[in-house]
Amino acid sequence: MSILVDRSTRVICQGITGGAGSFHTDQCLIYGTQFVGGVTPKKGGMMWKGEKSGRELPVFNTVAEAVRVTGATASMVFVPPAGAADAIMEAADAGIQLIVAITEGIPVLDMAKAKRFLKTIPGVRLIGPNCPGVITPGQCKIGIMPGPIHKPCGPNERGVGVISRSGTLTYEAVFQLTALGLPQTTCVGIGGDPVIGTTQIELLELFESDPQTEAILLIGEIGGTAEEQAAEYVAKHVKKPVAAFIAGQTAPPGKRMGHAGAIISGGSGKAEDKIAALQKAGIEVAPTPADMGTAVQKALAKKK
Amino acid sequence: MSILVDRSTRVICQGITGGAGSFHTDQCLIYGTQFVGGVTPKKGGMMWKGEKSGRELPVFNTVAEAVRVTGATASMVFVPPAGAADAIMEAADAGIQLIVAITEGIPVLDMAKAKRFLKTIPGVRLIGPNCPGVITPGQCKIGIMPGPIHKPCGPNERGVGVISRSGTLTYEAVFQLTALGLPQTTCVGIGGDPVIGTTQIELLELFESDPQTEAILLIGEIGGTAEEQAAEYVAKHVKKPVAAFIAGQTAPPGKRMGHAGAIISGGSGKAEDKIAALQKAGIEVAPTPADMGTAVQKALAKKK
Amino acid sequence: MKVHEYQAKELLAAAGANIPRHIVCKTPDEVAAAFDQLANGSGVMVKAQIHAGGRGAGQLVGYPDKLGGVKFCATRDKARAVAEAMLHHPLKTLQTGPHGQPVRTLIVQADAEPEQEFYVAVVFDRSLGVPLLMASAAGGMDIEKVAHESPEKILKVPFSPETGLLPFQARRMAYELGFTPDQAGPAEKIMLALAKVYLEKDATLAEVNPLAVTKKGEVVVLDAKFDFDDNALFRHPDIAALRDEGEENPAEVRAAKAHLNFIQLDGTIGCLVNGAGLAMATMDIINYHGKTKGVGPANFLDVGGSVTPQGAVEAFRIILSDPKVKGILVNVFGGIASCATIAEALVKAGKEVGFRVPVVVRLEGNEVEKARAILAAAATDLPTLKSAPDLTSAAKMVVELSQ
Amino acid sequence: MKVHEYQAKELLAAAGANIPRHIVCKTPDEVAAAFDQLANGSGVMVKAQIHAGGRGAGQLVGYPDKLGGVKFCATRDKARAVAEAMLHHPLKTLQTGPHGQPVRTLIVQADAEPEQEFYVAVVFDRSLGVPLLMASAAGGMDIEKVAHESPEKILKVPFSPETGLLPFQARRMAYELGFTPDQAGPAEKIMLALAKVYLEKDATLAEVNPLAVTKKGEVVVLDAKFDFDDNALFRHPDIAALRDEGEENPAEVRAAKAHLNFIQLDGTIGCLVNGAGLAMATMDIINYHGKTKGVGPANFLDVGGSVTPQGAVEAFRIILSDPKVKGILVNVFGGIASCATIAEALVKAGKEVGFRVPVVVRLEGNEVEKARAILAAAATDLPTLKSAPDLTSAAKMVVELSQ
Repeated sequence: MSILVDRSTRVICQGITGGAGSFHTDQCLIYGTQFVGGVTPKKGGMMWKGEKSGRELPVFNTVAEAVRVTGATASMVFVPPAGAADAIMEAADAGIQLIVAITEGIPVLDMAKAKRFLKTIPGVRLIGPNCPGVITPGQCKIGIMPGPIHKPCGPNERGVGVISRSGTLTYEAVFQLTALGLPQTTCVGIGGDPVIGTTQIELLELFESDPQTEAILLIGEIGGTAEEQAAEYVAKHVKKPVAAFIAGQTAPPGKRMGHAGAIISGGSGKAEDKIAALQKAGIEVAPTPADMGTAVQKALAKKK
Repeated sequence: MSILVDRSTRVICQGITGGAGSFHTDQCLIYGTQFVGGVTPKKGGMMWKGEKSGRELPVFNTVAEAVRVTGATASMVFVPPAGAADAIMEAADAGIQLIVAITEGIPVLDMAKAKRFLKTIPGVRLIGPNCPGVITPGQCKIGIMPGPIHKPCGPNERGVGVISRSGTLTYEAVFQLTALGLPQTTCVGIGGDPVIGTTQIELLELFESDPQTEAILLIGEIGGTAEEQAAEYVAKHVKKPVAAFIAGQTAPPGKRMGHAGAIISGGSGKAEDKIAALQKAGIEVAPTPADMGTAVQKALAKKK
Repeated sequence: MKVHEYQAKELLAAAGANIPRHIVCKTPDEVAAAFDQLANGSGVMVKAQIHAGGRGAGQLVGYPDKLGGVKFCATRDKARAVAEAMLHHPLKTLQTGPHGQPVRTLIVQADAEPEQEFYVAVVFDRSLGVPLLMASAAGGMDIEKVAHESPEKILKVPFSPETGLLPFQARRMAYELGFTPDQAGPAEKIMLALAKVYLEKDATLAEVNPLAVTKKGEVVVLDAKFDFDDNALFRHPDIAALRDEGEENPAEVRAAKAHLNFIQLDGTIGCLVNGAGLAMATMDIINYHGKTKGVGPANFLDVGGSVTPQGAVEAFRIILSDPKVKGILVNVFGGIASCATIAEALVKAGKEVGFRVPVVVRLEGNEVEKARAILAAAATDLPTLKSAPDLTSAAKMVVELSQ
Repeated sequence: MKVHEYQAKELLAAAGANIPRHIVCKTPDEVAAAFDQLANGSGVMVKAQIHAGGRGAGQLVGYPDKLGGVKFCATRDKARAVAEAMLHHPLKTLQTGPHGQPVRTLIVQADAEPEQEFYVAVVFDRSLGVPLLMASAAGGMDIEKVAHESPEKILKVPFSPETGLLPFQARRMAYELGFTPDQAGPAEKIMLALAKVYLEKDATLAEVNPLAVTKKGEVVVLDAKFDFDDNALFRHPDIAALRDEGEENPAEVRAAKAHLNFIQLDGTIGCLVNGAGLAMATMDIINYHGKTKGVGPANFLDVGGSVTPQGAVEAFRIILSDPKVKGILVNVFGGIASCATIAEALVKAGKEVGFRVPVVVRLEGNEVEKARAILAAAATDLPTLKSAPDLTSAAKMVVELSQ
């Protein structure tokens, strides 16, 4: 078991003929993801070919056509920022159920409107934007994360679910988990923007009810109050062991730390408040980024 | 019993200091409606005085303040067209449950947006705009209809519920009913605009479940397909006798007949289609406007 | 409120749509000069600007040859001659009535001969409560016919009035209509422009028909039509300024100025009614009792909530300015106002205007007895004024008296 | 992206808000001339235009008397003298750092002495996912302090990004803030303008503080502040043109041009990291192991997804341009790219830039062994370059070596 994606997930790439879209579709195919097509307006009808995998995929002008022809249910969005929110809405409108938006740099108000549009369509879920994507190790990778650092769960093995606002920090965490022999069920990069499709709480809920997930690692950062809300949710609804790390303890207020959402403003969004809330909820908080794996071990040990 | 309003309804008038708002608030007070205040921005703090009734009411700058102070649950809107949609949204946002918008001439797109805004607020109902209002004879009149032509139901008496897109045509119908000795439970002018708050179907549902309502009179006109939809609803869900009249049998296509919504366009909205649909649903359709009262009598006779 | 083709096209062009170049002309000389600018070695279209549709298939009234309101002219002289003809003969189309409509404005348009024609429109969907983009690859034809005979050929996309038509909605529509990748971009721009003008200027209908792919491969608005929400003109002075009263019925223009809701019809019985619904119903009852005798309503007239002497005077004058009118039915339901006041207004108006035809009055409501007495008392001064006891007798009486 | 007070006010004025008259000046002479135009028998405010807040309570560095960035001047000579002082001494405020910020632009503003001060702002509410109008009758003060000490004094109205702030929402806010009926109209206009500019120009913060009722009873924007979404500047060339790079940190400006995410901090350890989250975490681990020794991060630097030789060269140059820097920690997680490629890039950059301080490199991921070999092989050429086996030892090592 896993959440969101598995080996049966049928995926298209929106923006497949662009540099990054093409490269990562190729990488995902090599990892074993079941990609079934791509979308680039005005390039419908051509065949895309992966440089390394050598695999070919049909390109469509619209997501609606891609869905009709391929039966895709998931989309990886690499459309450049100016058109990305539109592409996300297009996917939702065409019946795509899981939209994974990798694009960084989408204007906040575009995403605010796109998210409100998505709320009018039942059953659709957006991951990201500005995120590395989603991976169920050994089964399906939709995104830009390095596949080999992940450790799939064995047939009767349980694993760690990872939820993170950051890209490389997630790889760091997964690397540590794998080094400690802890496999992962699903790792979800939720994105570093102020408006994201799926929040920590929604994923905590999914991981809590996924029988294969044994523990959850939550990687947060400064900005907003999502971690405080997640901590409250954990205290009330999550029985599984949870570990966490918050990046940005030394970040100054009023400055955006790379991610559009990573900013302490108006006195809210501080790392110390987040860490206090997480600890109050009984979550094992790693003191440094080098301790994320061991924090999961400690959380597992405590609950046993 | 009645629908929408009764003697306990607490009403304010938005636009109470304007000519029509002031005149009709006074008329409603004389009829016995429980008006508790009025709203006119920039005139908050003054007292309004009815010219004929001599009654005084406090004026507020905002609906929110009026609701807080007076506990009003209904509003009669006389705000001029340019600000009417805004006034309707303000009332809904302030917790008013029943908004009766008399104003004629509100731009269609303003109302489309206002109606969508109202959908986000649970429990609020809009009647109109461009309508004579709502009356439960003998108890509560919110609108511009002449009170004395109505006949209240006696203590154990049942009556006719009236639903109409037109003003004077409703008075004509009520006059006929009263002349025939048929009292009315509630008469609702739903308005002659393309976008109205409450549709025929919603009122058919309310009248069908109101024990005091014995029969329903539906007065429609050309434009749109609301009557066709109402006919379908009656066939499926309404057990009470229903009579109807459709105005505009001789109206040419492509011309707006006074009401913004009364236009045959793109081949739809014709009176003959509406009459056919109503008859197909077993509804007694009056051949001329002079036969509306007798059509109700026939419908009552048929069902007995 | 309707506007001319060239005005509609200019609004669309300002919103990003591609339109063929055109020059607006009032005289044959201007047309000849415009030919020089736009012919480009081939020729130009000369198009009569009237509000009625069906111009291409129409005919200039009194002109000996077959000539409608749209003509390709390969030479400067031909263009001048065609302009001369159009400006001097009313243009009759399916929508103008038998006498046609005088043509006072022409456009000379650069040649844009269509290879393919599409239909695109934005209308308001009353059931959904939102605007709807409608489109069909069967353009250039009568869209109501397409809608009736093969509704599956019409694609529909409702969109939010708050966000407008979204780019992906236009894109999807373009590909579903069968535009090639090269054509899709400009087609999307036309659809987005149409929705933008519709929303920003409060249109009730925005139509491009045909949206053409020309023989040269360009995607253009070949003809366009807008109808604007009269109730929203107060906030669009730019649109209100496009009004061309010369295209409207003079009696209707006059009535609008007196705040009367008036529409001219073909029958012989004038109506004066308070309330739009009752006014329609009054037309209906005249027709009901008159149709076997060939008698029907001459107009729709809603005088509004109350009847004043000035309003009644103007209303009677407008009704009586129609020579077809052989009788008038006044049907007023006196609600809050007293019927007596209304009766007085009618008598006063009658004395001022003079009733050349029978006027049957049906009053009902508040203080109706007093009103009837007033009307009876006026019998000497206004011999054609009759009072009726109820609506049915009133309708029968006016039909009778008009014959 | 921030803009100056006068730019923010002009955007608001264009959207319908009432602002006091002002003239933008670059020299004392221009200020004197502006005095003549605006003093109107009383006097003018001279206001230094820098991006940092707290100008009124600030102090001109090196100026003998107490003088901040905002001064009322009753005479022409006084205005000229104040301008002279402001243009020649950096202005230090709570937000500028100890050396202050040079003042290159002033505004001369017509007198608008406030009787009452309000706070109004539009911010994005991340929990609700929509913009929020925040307002308080406790204006002119530090709003964060108000929010902390008496949150009930701050009124909040979320509004839809599709429709914008609705007129009734502004009206209700105006009355709830206690504006009188006379003042409510202009106050509503200011709030509607604020929300309009926020939405139409993709602001992330739009603030009027104070919104003042002047002694003369006028309702005006007395000071305003905007921050715009950098990601949306591509569609707002008018806003992008307002950028004043002179107000920004030169190293940060330089980094932005090289597509590096760089923020200067107070510590002594430079960081070069791939990924924003890992970059923050790297700062944190330096602080964790260094804080007892007074060692902390000198910067935040995210070089983005991959490390190229050119990117690394520019990154090292920027880090080393800060004289405080006593050591550098390179922390790169090689995901899809090979660590070997990254190591080669670092060595190449090192040779080009020259490392005047210890540079500790922690590489992890794909082909890390090969990378370590490359770094080891470069030891002779780059003696200050050290390879660390893991992140913790890297952090400890760089703290150690920097002392």
